[in-house]
Amino acid sequence: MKPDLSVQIGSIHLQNPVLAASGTFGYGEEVDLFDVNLLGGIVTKGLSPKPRMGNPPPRIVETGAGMLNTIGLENVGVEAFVREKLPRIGHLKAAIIANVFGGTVEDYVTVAQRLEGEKGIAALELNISCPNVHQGGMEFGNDPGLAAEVVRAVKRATRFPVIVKLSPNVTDVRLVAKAVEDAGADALSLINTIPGMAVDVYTRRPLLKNITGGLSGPAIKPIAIRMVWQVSKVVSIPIIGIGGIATARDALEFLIAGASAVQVGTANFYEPLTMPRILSGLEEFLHSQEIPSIRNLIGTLQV
Amino acid sequence: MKPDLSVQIGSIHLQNPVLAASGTFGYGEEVDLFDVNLLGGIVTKGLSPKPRMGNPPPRIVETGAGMLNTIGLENVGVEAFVREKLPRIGHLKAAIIANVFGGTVEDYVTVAQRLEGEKGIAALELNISCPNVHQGGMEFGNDPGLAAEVVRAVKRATRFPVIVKLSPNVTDVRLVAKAVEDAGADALSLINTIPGMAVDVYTRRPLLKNITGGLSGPAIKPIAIRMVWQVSKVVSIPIIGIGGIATARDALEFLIAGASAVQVGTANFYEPLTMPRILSGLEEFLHSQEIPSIRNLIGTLQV
Amino acid sequence: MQQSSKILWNTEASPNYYKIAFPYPENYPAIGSGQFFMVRVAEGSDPLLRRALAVYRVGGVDVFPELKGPGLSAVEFLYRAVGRGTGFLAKKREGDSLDWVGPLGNSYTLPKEGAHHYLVAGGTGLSSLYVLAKELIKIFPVSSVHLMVGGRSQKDILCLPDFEPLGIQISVTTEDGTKGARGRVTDVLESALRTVPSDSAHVYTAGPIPMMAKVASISKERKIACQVSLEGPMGCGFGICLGCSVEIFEKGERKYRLLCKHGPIFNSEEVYWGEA
Amino acid sequence: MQQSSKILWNTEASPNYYKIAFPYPENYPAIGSGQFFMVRVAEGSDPLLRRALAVYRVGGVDVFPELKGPGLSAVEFLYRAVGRGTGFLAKKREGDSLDWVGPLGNSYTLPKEGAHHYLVAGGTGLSSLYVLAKELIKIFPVSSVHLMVGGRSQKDILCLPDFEPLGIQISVTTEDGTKGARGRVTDVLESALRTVPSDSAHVYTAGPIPMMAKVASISKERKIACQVSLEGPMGCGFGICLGCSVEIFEKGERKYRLLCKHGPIFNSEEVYWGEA
Ligand SMILES: Cc1cc2nc3c(=O)[nH]c(=O)nc-3n(C[C@H](O)[C@H](O)[C@H](O)COP(=O)(O)OP(=O)(O)OC[C@H]3O[C@@H](n4cnc5c(N)ncnc54)[C@H](O)[C@@H]3O)c2cc1C
Ligand SMILES: Cc1cc2nc3c(=O)[nH]c(=O)nc-3n(C[C@H](O)[C@H](O)[C@H](O)COP(=O)(O)OP(=O)(O)OC[C@H]3O[C@@H](n4cnc5c(N)ncnc54)[C@H](O)[C@@H]3O)c2cc1C
Ligand SMILES: Cc1cc2nc3c(=O)[nH]c(=O)nc-3n(C[C@H](O)[C@H](O)[C@H](O)COP(=O)(O)O)c2cc1C
Ligand SMILES: Cc1cc2nc3c(=O)[nH]c(=O)nc-3n(C[C@H](O)[C@H](O)[C@H](O)COP(=O)(O)O)c2cc1C
Ligand code: FES
Ligand code: FES
Repeated sequence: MKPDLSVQIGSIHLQNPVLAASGTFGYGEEVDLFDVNLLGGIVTKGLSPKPRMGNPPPRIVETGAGMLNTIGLENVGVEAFVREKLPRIGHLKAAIIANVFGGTVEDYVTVAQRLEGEKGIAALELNISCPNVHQGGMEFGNDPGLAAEVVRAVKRATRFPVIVKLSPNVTDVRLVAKAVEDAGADALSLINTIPGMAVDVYTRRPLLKNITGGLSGPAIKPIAIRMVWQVSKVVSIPIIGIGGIATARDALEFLIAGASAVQVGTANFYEPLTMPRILSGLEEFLHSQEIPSIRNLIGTLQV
Repeated sequence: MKPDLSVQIGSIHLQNPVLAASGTFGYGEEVDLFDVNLLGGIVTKGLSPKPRMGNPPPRIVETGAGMLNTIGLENVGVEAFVREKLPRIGHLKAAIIANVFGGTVEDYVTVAQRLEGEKGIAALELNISCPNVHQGGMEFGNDPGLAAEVVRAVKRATRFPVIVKLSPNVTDVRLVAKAVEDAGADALSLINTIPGMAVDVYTRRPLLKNITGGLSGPAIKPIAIRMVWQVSKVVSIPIIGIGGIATARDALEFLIAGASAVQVGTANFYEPLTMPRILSGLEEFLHSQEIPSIRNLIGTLQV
Repeated sequence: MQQSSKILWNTEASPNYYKIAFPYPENYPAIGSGQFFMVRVAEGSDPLLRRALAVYRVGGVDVFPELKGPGLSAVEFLYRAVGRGTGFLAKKREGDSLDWVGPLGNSYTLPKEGAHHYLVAGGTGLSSLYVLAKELIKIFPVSSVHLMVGGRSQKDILCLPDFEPLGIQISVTTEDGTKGARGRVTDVLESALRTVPSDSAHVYTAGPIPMMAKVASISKERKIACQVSLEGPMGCGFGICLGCSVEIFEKGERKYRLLCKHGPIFNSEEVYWGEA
Repeated sequence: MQQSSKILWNTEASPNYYKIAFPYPENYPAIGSGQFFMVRVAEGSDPLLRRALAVYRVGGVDVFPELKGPGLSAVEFLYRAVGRGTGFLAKKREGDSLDWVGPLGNSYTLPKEGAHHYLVAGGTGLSSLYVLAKELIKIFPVSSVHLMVGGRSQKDILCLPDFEPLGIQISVTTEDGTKGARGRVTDVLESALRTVPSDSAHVYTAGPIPMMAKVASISKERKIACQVSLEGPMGCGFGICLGCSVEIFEKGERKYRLLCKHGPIFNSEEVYWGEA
């Protein structure tokens, strides 16, 4: 019998636990190397009220088993997303999750309101790793109070389930996790990228125009698994694990540690078939271990 | 002309900026693959008032371009260090820096007092990434106030220069850096390892007996460089850069970003000749770029 | 498409320059001039990202006599081992497998008419001009196609014997005069362009940024159409990372365009050359 | 010492088992029985850590007829491609370079006297027993040395032809009876030990933990000296990471000892076998 890969993220049903991470799969229509409809879901590039050009190049640099990026949240804006992108992907069996970001609480609310009621969207994911322009650049995700405020405001503006994407750049990720759970978040996703930097030793300039960028890829996987496990001990809402996932085994590590689903980011760049391969790897694993459903693994870590 | 590699960390003169990081080079006498006297310095394994057995195995696990460890601060204790280890290394031209850790402020003070006046020690390095037993396991290094308290107490107990080793596991490393500078630290070293985790998907157990461990190696380099750069903007005491350094180019990145010296950790394990190779690489670089002294590079990043 | 193929050869063409090839059956996607492939250089996750390589030659035994037997065909790349990624690549050997994605990117636009086609190459930029030269001589007289190759020194002048059978004009310049004329390739272009009417000439260039910037400015001065092949860091090669943005002027407005998807070939007037 | 050497061969000895060798001149450090080397499996930083491999055979043309010419000598390892590291290693080919550190660790202690030497091997554990067998037959009658090899099935019984020229006794058991006697190698040991006086027998074992634990308990019951070769994760291989600690009982007290420095060979009574 074919093992059952379907999972539930609160009220969101996913045909399988493998999603494309925000900013690493465009708006779901760019990749033609495999059938994207096989995926559990696609998280869109972060959407803002207005279109954004993003940061000047160079925007990426390779590091040991990772990369830094400062794309700068380039996006078409929520309006163009609804008009031009959503019609092309809204009918998919893969759940479409709209990633939202802003520099003020109002930005988040504006995007949520524009998306409200649109067909083909399964949930919103709030990227709270953005500097809050009203608070001198302090990230929403670094402050439990600010993070909760964003979540409350968005929850009032939308009927979609709200997933809050946590920043790893905090002393204790559990505090923010608890705060956003209490504020009404329906699920959590973690982790976003970790700020990093690289230097050109010949020109003595940063290798990124923006000086620092977000670290992603296999390098951060152990940090992400640790945070998923820590957070899973203190919240009761579902968790989506993100960070360096490139193989079925990586995905299994996150699921066992407490995630109900996973997102694949950077691996899509260097190994475009990563997600379909993870799917078949998960099936094989369940089959060989005689486990009927992927749900039998979630949060089963024995310590 | 041979380029000048010597640097100054406050009052400590180093023949070159390359030191072995604590816990990755024993007590300086274990390695015979090259002449350790070529090094700028050796930071000892962390010393506690009494000997410690360390954590149960498995203690290490490999990750993407990194490794996790839970050695658990196994060490011979400060007494045996002074009696058995120091006599064998105290005469070296490589500066000996005694790394100190504890679960209470008194632990740090006890070790500092025992080392006070011993010949052959150039400085103390305080590892403040340890859980404070009096504060329910909160790390000293996570709390600017606690960190400052440790530093003040140790400064009263010793005439050695005090280097404070910062934990990366905080929202804003600059706050702790400023606090320990104000408390009298003579220099800073950063970063220590980042907590991480790995899972055996077959047994569904953590791959480390201690569940989580510290991530080190090339994976963390971009994070470390970013933190060195951030801290260098807000303190005026010297900084020693640590994290994933494996080549002369890596070392140069840290120096240009604001470090006055560097420590090499994990690379000593998988490439035992890393440190002598970095030294010759630095010489070659200075020579080819016609830069007379390594000091001409420190903190010269143009942003 | 994405696949792993056994390397046919990976040989040094000149000190530090290599040619690498793998089988590329006729029924695989057609490759246009200027297109590129993304190849993995390591099996582990360091180096992590694929490297972009412009297609040099593609074809059967007619192009590659070393292919054993008719019906076989291959794609070949010409690269310089400069950094870690290409350094790893240079260590691969015949029979090792190479994982690739391609062909990617846009192609040179072939003009409807034109009596003079100047292909201006520096270093490995040459690689993106071979397929172009072949496409051009299919539709234009072979004597109208002129390849101008420049380099610092003799050892930077690569692979001319590959181009000679095409019958096109070839001019070589080196800065130190160790091969061809002494001077810069851009000077050769400049004097050639002086003798031809603007609307009959087309320039195509690939190589170092300063060279291409100069080629662009010479062409602009003479109002001659010029296409350039850009390079830069790429995360994916197929439009999903947004890491490869380059600054472009469209109708005077500064915009970001994806090097991998809207490029690598751009009209030279659109390109923002920075301080170069 | 540490060096990078060209691989002489890296060939499949049995499905998934490989023999890899590189030149090891006579004047290099002498290698004792049970010692190991740390080898790098990738050039980049993933996989990061070296892998430990016990020395299988070492010598000149007498041991390796494939060495071309007298004066040449080599060291050979026998390994199983189980995970990522050994999987990468298995892809290396003759002529590729391999970076190694070694020889490392302690050796089997050769007893002063003894009429019966039982070498009990499972899987690649066999590799640490070849040098030991040669050392033993130098000081004891060849008939006193008995190699007992066990495995699940025929394909796990490796390299016996390498041992046959030594002239020692060899017993083979497989659990499924596809080679040698059907059964477990520990049963063969048990019955052999029954017939000999305790103080004249010595047991040396290398292989999977459950097998070694059983060998240890059989030996302990008969009060026969037993040395075991342990395995486990290692960060460095030479005593600086403290990552390879194993639990040891010294005079009844539980202690940590470094697998890489105090081991890999331990007296079996000292070893804490855990729940196994
Ligand atoms: C469309 C395109 C076609 C190319 N065609 C060729 C070719 O035919 N022959 C050839 O030799 N080289 C070509 N390159 C450059 C090649 O992709 C290498 O990535 C580049 O030379 C960097 O070498 P490296 O990986 O050894 O350096 P590393 O130092 O390992 O590179 C580090 C990172 O910087 C990026 N990077 C640095 N410089 C460049 C650059 N100039 N272009 C692209 N990425 C860079 C790399 O992609 C990598 O992510 C092409 C690049 C592009 C974008
Ligand atoms: C002293 C010693 C001698 C050895 N001799 C041999 C030999 O002769 N032939 C042989 O086939 N294998 C030998 N091994 C095991 C070998 O070192 C491999 O590391 C081990 O089989 C893991 O394989 P991998 O790297 O493919 O697995 P991976 O999954 O890539 O390993 C992941 C990590 O776990 C560690 N690890 C996991 N299991 C083991 C284990 N059983 N032993 C050591 N490390 C482990 C690895 O070192 C690595 O860091 C020896 C190990 C030791 C300690
Ligand atoms: C190029 C790039 C762009 C990204 N853009 C976004 C974004 O727009 N919104 C967001 O929430 N996360 C964004 N991320 C973060 C990823 O979604 C993911 O959280 C992170 O990369 C860690 O996963 P990975 O290691 O699998 O890449 C981006 C990551 C990368 C590499
Ligand atoms: C096995 C191991 C043991 C360590 N022990 C100590 C220690 O005792 N005290 C300390 O301050 N840091 C210790 N560290 C941290 C290192 O000194 C260093 O800060 C860290 O590993 C990052 O550098 P790297 O990436 O070069 O290894 C240890 C690191 C490792 C890998
Ligand atoms: S390289 Fe990824 S979008 Fe162009
Ligand atoms: S492997 Fe590092 S101390 Fe033993």
